[in-house]
This record gives sequence, C-alpha cells and structure tokens, in this order.
Amino acid sequence: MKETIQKLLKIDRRYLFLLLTLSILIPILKPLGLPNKSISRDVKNIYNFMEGLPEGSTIICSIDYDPSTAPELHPQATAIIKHAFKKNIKVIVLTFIPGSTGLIDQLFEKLPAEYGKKYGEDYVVLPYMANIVAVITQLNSNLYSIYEKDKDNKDLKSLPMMKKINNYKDIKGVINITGTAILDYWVAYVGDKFGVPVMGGVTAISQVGYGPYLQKGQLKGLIGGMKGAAEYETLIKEPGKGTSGIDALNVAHLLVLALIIMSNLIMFFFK
Amino acid sequence: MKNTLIFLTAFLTFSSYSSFAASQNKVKPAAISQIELKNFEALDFPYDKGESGLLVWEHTPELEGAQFSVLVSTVSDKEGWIEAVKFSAGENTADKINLPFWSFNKNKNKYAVALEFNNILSSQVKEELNYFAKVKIIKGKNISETKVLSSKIKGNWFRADRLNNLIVFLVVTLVFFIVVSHAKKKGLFIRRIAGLDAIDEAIGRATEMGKPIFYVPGIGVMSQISTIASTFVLGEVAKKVAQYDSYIKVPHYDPIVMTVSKEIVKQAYTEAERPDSYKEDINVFISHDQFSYAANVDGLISREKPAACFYIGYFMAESLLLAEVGASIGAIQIAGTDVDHQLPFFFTACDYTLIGEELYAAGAYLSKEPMLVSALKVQDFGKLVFMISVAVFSLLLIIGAKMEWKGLAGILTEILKVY
Amino acid sequence: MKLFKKYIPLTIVFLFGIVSLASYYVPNKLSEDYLEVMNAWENIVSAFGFFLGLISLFYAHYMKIKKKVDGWGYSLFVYIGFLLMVVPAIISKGTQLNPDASLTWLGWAFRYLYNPLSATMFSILAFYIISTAYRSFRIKSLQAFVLFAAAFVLILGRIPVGQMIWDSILGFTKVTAGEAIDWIIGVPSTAGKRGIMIGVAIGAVVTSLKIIFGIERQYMGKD
Amino acid sequence: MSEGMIIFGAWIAAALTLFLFSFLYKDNPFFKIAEHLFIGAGMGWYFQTIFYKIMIPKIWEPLHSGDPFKIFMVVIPALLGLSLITQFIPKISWISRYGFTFMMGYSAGMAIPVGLATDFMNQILGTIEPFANFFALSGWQMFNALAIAIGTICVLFYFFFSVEHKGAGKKVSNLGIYFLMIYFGASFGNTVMARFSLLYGRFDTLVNYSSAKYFYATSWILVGLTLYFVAEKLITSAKRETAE
Repeated sequence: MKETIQKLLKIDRRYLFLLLTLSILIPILKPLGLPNKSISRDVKNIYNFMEGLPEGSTIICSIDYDPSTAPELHPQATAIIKHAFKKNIKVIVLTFIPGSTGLIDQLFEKLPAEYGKKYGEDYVVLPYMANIVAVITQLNSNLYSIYEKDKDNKDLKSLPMMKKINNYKDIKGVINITGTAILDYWVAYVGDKFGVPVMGGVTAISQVGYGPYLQKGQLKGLIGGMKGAAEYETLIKEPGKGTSGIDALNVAHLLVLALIIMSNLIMFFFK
Repeated sequence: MKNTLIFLTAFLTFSSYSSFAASQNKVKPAAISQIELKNFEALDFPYDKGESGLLVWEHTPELEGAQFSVLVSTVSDKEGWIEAVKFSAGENTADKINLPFWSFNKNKNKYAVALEFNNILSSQVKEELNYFAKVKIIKGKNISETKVLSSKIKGNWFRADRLNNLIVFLVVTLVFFIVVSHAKKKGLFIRRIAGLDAIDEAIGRATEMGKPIFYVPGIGVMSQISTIASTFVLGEVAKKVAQYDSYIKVPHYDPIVMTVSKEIVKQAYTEAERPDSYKEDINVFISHDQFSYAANVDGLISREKPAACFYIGYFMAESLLLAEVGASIGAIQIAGTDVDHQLPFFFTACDYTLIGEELYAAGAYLSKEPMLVSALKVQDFGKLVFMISVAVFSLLLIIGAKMEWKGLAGILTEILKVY
Repeated sequence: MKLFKKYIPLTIVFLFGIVSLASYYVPNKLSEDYLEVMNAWENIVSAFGFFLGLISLFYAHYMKIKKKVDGWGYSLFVYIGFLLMVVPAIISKGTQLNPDASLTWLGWAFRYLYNPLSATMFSILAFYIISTAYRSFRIKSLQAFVLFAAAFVLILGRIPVGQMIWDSILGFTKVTAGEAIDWIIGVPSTAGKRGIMIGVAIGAVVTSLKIIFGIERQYMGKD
Repeated sequence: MSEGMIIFGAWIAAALTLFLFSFLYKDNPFFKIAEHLFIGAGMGWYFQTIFYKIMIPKIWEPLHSGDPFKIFMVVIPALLGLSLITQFIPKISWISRYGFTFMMGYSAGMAIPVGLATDFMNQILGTIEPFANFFALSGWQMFNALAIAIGTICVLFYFFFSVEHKGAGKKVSNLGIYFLMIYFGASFGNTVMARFSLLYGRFDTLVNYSSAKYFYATSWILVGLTLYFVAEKLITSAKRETAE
C-alpha cells in the first residue's frame, strides 16, 4: 500500500497531461457553469458607461492583441462589440499592432449580421498604424489628417457614420483591448491630456499593474482576463467564450492545486 | 566609497543652494486697469531637440483670479495667431516644468509656459523656427493684451537635465578604469557559486554513462550580455568535456553566436590538448525562430537522451519547454539566465540554476582570468553604491519627514529621476 | 595586416559605442537623426546575419540528405516548410490580406501553417507547467515552503472558484485573495525582482564598457 | 481565398497541431515531420519578413532612388552585412569582424545610459520614495516600505561576490534567498493562467475544426493518430515476443 502510494510521486507525466486535457476540453464541449460569483467594480463601470451612452453616439475601440493573447482578449472584444451593437452605439476600430488585423476580421465576420449592423453605418475599421503616440495625439485635432482611407482603401469621409466625426470631441470614449503597454499610452496621451474617458481590457497578468490608474480615475474601467470577459458576458446576458473559458480555467487551476497538495501529502505521510 | 561621498556632498551642496534660491517676489498692486506682465520673456525651451518655445513672466498680486490665453504665431507679429493654451492664475507655474532643480529655476512665483509647436501646429517641427507670442489677460471684464514678443526655437546640444545620469556614468567609468588597470596585480577573491561546482559532476556522470552533453545557449544575439557570458561558460565546459573525452552538442538559434561558439569550442579543445577530438558538428544551427528552435531541441533531447543539459544564456518562453523535456529523460540540468521572469521555471525544473548576475560571475569564477574577475569587482562596487544609497537616502528621508525638512524629498527625487 | 584585422575593428566598436552613448545626452536633432540611421543600419546588417543562418541550415540538412544519415527523410520537410512560406509570399508580394480583407496565399500559409505550429508549441507549456509543479513544489525546507506558498496563493486567487474557497476559509481575516496577491506581487516579490534586475543592469553596464573599450573581444575570435 | 482552401487549411492546421501535441505522448514520426516542417516554415516566415520589410524597402529601393546620399547610406551597412558572410570562408573570415564590431559597439553604447537610468537610479528612487512622507503612512504601509528596502538590499547582498557569505553575511544573504523564493513562486503562479488560456485557445480551435463545416477534421486526424499508436504498440510487442 505504502509503496503504491509512493509510486504516485514518480507518476508517469502523461497521466497528468491527460488530466489537464480533460479539464480544459470538457468545459469547452459542455460548459459547467461554475459559479462566477462576483462582478468586479471595474467591469461594472465599463458596462454602466456603455449603458449610459445615448443611442447613436460613437466610441473608439482600439484592438491591439495578437494570437498569443487572443484566448483571453478576444472574448472581451466580442462582448464589448456585442454590447455596442445592442445599444446602437457606433464603433470606430483602430489598431497599432500588425498581428491583430486578422483577429479584427474574425471579430466582424459574423457579429454585424447577427445584430443587423452595416459596415460604414454602424462600425468602421481603420488600417494598422505604426506610430501610436503620434497618431493618438493627432486624433485630437483632425482624424482625417491621419486616416484618409479605411482599411479597404475607401475614402473614410464618405462613410455615413463618419459625417459628424472630426476629432475626440465627437467621441464619447475609448476602449482599448490589449496584451501590450498600449493602454498606458491611451491613458497618458488621451485620457489625461484631452479628457476622453479611457477604459481597458487586459490579460489577467497585467491587470494588477493598472491598480494605480484605476484608483486615480485615469482609467474609468478595466476588464481583466478571461474572468473579466465572463463577467461582461454575464452583464450583457450573452454567455460566450469568456464563460466557457473561465470554466476551463477554474477546473485546470483546481487541478494544479490538487496535484501540488497531493504530492506534498504523499511525501509528508508516506516518506 | 570615497567617490560616493564626493558625489553625495556635491549634490547636497547643490540642493541647499537651490532652496535658498526660492525667495519670494512680491510687488504692490498697480492701480491702472491695463494689466501688465512683469518680466515677460519669450525664450527657447532649454535642453530639447528644438520643438518647443518657452514663455515666462512673474506672478504679481493683480494677476490673482485672472485667466491667461497664450497666443502664438509662426507667420508674423500681425497674423496667424493660434491659441496655444488657456489657463487660470496659479496654474502653469515654473515648478510644474518637468526639469530638475539644477537645470531650471523652479520658482513658484513665476509662470512658465512650454509651447510645444508639434502640438500647436499639428505638424512636426523640422528646422529652427521663429515664433511670435502674446498673452491675453482676462480678469472679469478687463481684457488686456501684452506686447508681441518673438524668439527662435532651436536644437540644444546638452541635456543638462540628464546631468545626474552623466555623473553616475562618469563615476562608474572611473572606477572601472581604476579597477581594471590594477587587474593583474593580485588574485582577487570570488565567493563560491554553488551551481558551478555541479558542472564537473554533470560532465563526469555523462562520461561514465557514455552519453552526450547538451549545451543550449538560448535565443540571444551576440550583443546581449547573457549570450556573452554564456560563451565564456561554454569555453570552460568544452575544455572539461575535451579533457574527459566526452561528447558535447551545442544547438544554435543565432548564426553569429554559432560562429563565435565554434571558435571558442575549437580553442577549448586545443587548450585541453585534444584538438583532434574537435568536430565541426558540435555546433549545429537549428532555426532563427523561437518555437521551432524549441521544438527541434526538444526532439533532439528526447532522441539523443543526454546525461547532462546546460541551458545558459538568454531564454524566453522556451525555458520550460526545454527544461521539462530534459527533466523527463532524467538528465542532470544546470541552467543560468538573466531573464528574471524565466528564472522561476529553470529554478523549479533544473537541478542547479545560476540566478541573474551569477551567470555573469560564472565566467570569472571558472576561468579566474584577472580581467573578468576585476570586472566583477566593479559590479560589486555598483551594488555597494546601491545598497548604501538606499540605506542612507531612506534614513535621510525618514529623519527629514520627522523634522519636517521641506523640499528634501523633492530634491532627492530629482537627483534620481530619469528625465 | 594587424591594422585591418584588429585595430580598425576595435576602432569601429569604440566609435559607434561612444557616439551612441553620447546621443543620450545630446538632445539635438542631429542625435535623433543619428539614431534613426543606426537603427536602419542595424536592421540591414542583421538581415544579412539571417542569411548566415539560412545557409548553415540548408547546408546542414543538405549534408544529412546526401549522406543518408538516420532520419534524413525528415530533412526534406525543412525545405518543404521553407517553400510553403516563401512561394506564397512571392505570389502575394509579402502582404497577408487582400484589399477586400480576404486572405492572400501568404495569409493562408501564416494562418494555417505557421501560426498553428507556433501557437501549439507555446501552449504545450501548460502541460509542462503542471508536471513541473507536481514534481517541484514539494515542501522540503522553509525556503521551498515560501516558494510553494507564494505560487499557491497566486494560482488560487486568480480564478473565481479559488476566490470563493479563499473567502470561505480565510474570510475572517477580511483580506481578499486579490489583496493578498497584490501584496505578494507588490512587496516581497518586488524586492526579489528588483534585486535581480539591479544586479543584471550593473552587469550589463560593466560588460558594455568592456566592449566599448575593447577589453571584451571574445566575439571577434582568436588571433 | 476560396471556401475549399479554408477547409483544406483547417485540416492542415488541425493535423499540425495534433502532431505537435503527440510529442507529449512520445516521440513519433508525425511529430518529427511537424518539427522539421516548422523549422523550414519558421525560417521561411523570417525570410519573407526580412525580404519584404527590409531588403526591398530599405536596401533595394534606396539603391534605385538615384540619390547618391541615399545610396551611400545603404551601401555602408550592406557592406558591413555582407562582411558577415565571409564567415564561410575561413581564410578571410576576419572580415566579418567589421560587421560584428559595428553591432556590438552600437548596442553597447545604447545600453549604458538607459541601464543606469531605468534599472539603477530609478530603482533606488522607487525603493526610497515611500519614505518621503513616512509618518503619514499607516503602520502596514510603513512595514511594506521597509520590507521592500530591506528585501532589495538582502537580495543584492546575495549577489555580492567579493565576500564569503558566513556569519552575519550568511544570514543576510539567506534572507535575500527568501525574497527570491517568493518572487519565483509568485511569478510562476502568475504565469499559470496565461499558459492555460493559450491551451484553451488551441483546444477551442481544434473543437471548432471538428465541426461538420470542416468535415470533422480534428476527429478524423485524432482517430488516425490513435490507430497509428495502437498499431505501433502491437507491432513492437509482437516483435519482442518473436525475439523471445
């Protein structure tokens, strides 16, 4: 008996791999709906902000993540866009990292049709730009001096939703979803300088670092990681990838913890 | 040590001077309705590359409650006026300018308005530029306007605000030369580094088992310090491998690192008097793409089953990808990197880990070469300066807070701040 | 010959080192232009460096195929993989998306070849994390306990279920899991990280000085 | 891109993903194929990036601009770059030093002032900053400020090589190790979620590819791989039996 249990300490790693596979795969196939108790204040703030916007107002969505952080951030972006479409809020999409263009395409593949939205009337996607600080500062005076065309090379000014848009004065807020430090630029160069409300969506890891910005109100709200996405999905009553994702993460994390405890208990009692 | 003291005294003298300098300027109110600005000047903004101008004037009691509208033009003194900024009295005073005290008179009773022409003109300033400026003073219904001043903005040649950095640099360089020029005189002491004693053990075991040794230098390029340190360790490891007549394999990510490593391994075999055992295929190029490199090295490790694996150099996410496969085949693993966020993975998955700076010290420890050892001494000096500065400055600040020495915190902050 | 083999290269190191260093203290437009040019130059030089690698790679696998060493057939796939990226790139002139936002051949090759391979390799880390944790987080000493405890709190506190467990066991302390994480990251872990960073930074400065003044020149090879 | 190519792409992507994952079970020919394909594709990807982002715009175009200054500014780095290639010819390989030394000098010069500023002076500042209004802090904040300062000093002492760590020194460096351990543990724990999210992303894609739209790509490939491993096991055990 003792020996069999001791053998567990040197268990074939492949059993651990199998357990992890199951713990992530099962929630994808069949969401467990584990309790996602609290909704954080920072996520709620973004939701309230969006709810408070009058119909037909315009926000900027800066989508800056590449495939490596997409599992956490894509559900956030999806939830935000869904909410905007539901509330008839118009969205201008910007991006400052080249890797995210493909993901933006994916984002707008199906959503507009689901909500009966049209390109150019309800949302517009602008092309990738390299020099973020120059661009976001410039947007304060004149958007068209930077972006003459949209991403399909159409004359931007000719699009119906852009008729009344010139600079930040016509924008109600900025939501930046990113796995990089781009959010810091939005806060420093747009939020602080021009007084546009800036909100963010970031990975679970970098979430901690934004505490000071939130505390001082430089960031009006923040969605953190898969959990934040799940919370937002709960708020807009559209469970999606965030909800199933947080299920998978819950189970997988519990698995790691259980394994660590188990190996210590075995070592403690049987060795 | 002496140098630190001189450095400190210099700054303290500096600071006491500037706190005296902050004297109060008060002028009696003028009775006329036209409001004038006292000592109104248009200047070039100092220490910049030539994109901003600067307006200064003194605060007078009659300016209380006023609003200023700063108008600038780059065309002429008559037309092309643009409102650069509008603010109320009490804002935009000189102490708000982001420059340290030794380079700018941060008088609270002075207004200093930086004119960033890139923003004002919405275009990049490319060459020297003349500008005209005037200020509208609005106080209730009284609106006065100053005379038009003009100045030139130009690129400056020295960032006096970075003087603190320059002084630290000069001190480090000085110490560096003193220590290095005395390098050969005496055998300098280095403390034991645990991970390095395991190298012999690892190579010995590999020889006994007749299995190869893997030395993975990571995904750094030659100009990275960790890669340079790694090549030193590689030289020593290769020498031992040659002596034991064991077999080593070095898979590469960067071609330049590979050519350097080839030289080093060849040299090591010569020094160990086994030049004939050296083979060209010790160093192999894998891929210049992070994850395909990791995939292939993983494949190699699981197929060739080395008895010892070294992961020494610059590593990112592949650290655990490599170390865990090495652990699964039961190799002795010695890792070393200066990438702080990858250290936890090496530390948990490997038998010995050189943490951060230990990697830099490894070359010196193994080779005992005077030049390397003395460089290590300079590093120790730097750490000593850090430890002492933290201790002394903290104490100073605590005492300062207790005794309510105003301005001390600000001065210390500016001395250490990055501009 | 020594002039060309040794002294001129050492002069190059010194000159570029000193001028780049000085550019930090000189705000003039000139120093900005210098950095811009150097950046472009470095790009170009390292682009050639890449060809060094490409040639080595092709040569090594060519030899494997020629000598028919064990598993030489796999070496063919190196060439296939290379062509599968490069041919589409030439067809679509290096762009991934057509003007109408549909995928070009290169975009296709990136999305269905390179990206799955790269992302999968990255995600394998999840498996290795779990086996490393199982093997290494054993409390054998007080130091190991500290490592274990910090990791445990961070893993537990990140997930909603973990936060509920935390609240039900440690709720009486009025400290939430999030606050505990913030503290661990903000205080003791910051001290640990800072110590490593400073040591590394000083080491980097000293090594850079050695390079600039030609004391460190192992990278140049012998003789 | 046609619908057919996208479905084909999904099959390729699903196969490559599963081939790489199969290494977790054990090394096998499918993994080796994916691994070697990956080396080629990785180098191919870099090749096209360098070709279209550097070679064409930064070398070819300026060379054909007809502007002598622009040409000069390209010829110099191109020669430095070409010098690297002499590595392959041992007799003149010393020429490559010109390319190396340029890169080493430039990056060393850039590293010094920035290193001093952000990682040295700024870190001192960060450590001592909380003491500025020390007596306005709560007891807990005071403790934290002291803990960071003392912890940093202890860790640095651990990296101090000039003295043997014994006696009081041993205690200080030991305390430093505790701070390092907390950092390692926290940093490890903090990464877990990011890595699990990535794995979730891969699995999600695989599940997506197993839908009818992609003709059950994932499922078929998975069945194929499983059959291979079962067959392989049967054959090796049969061989072992005949050998016995």
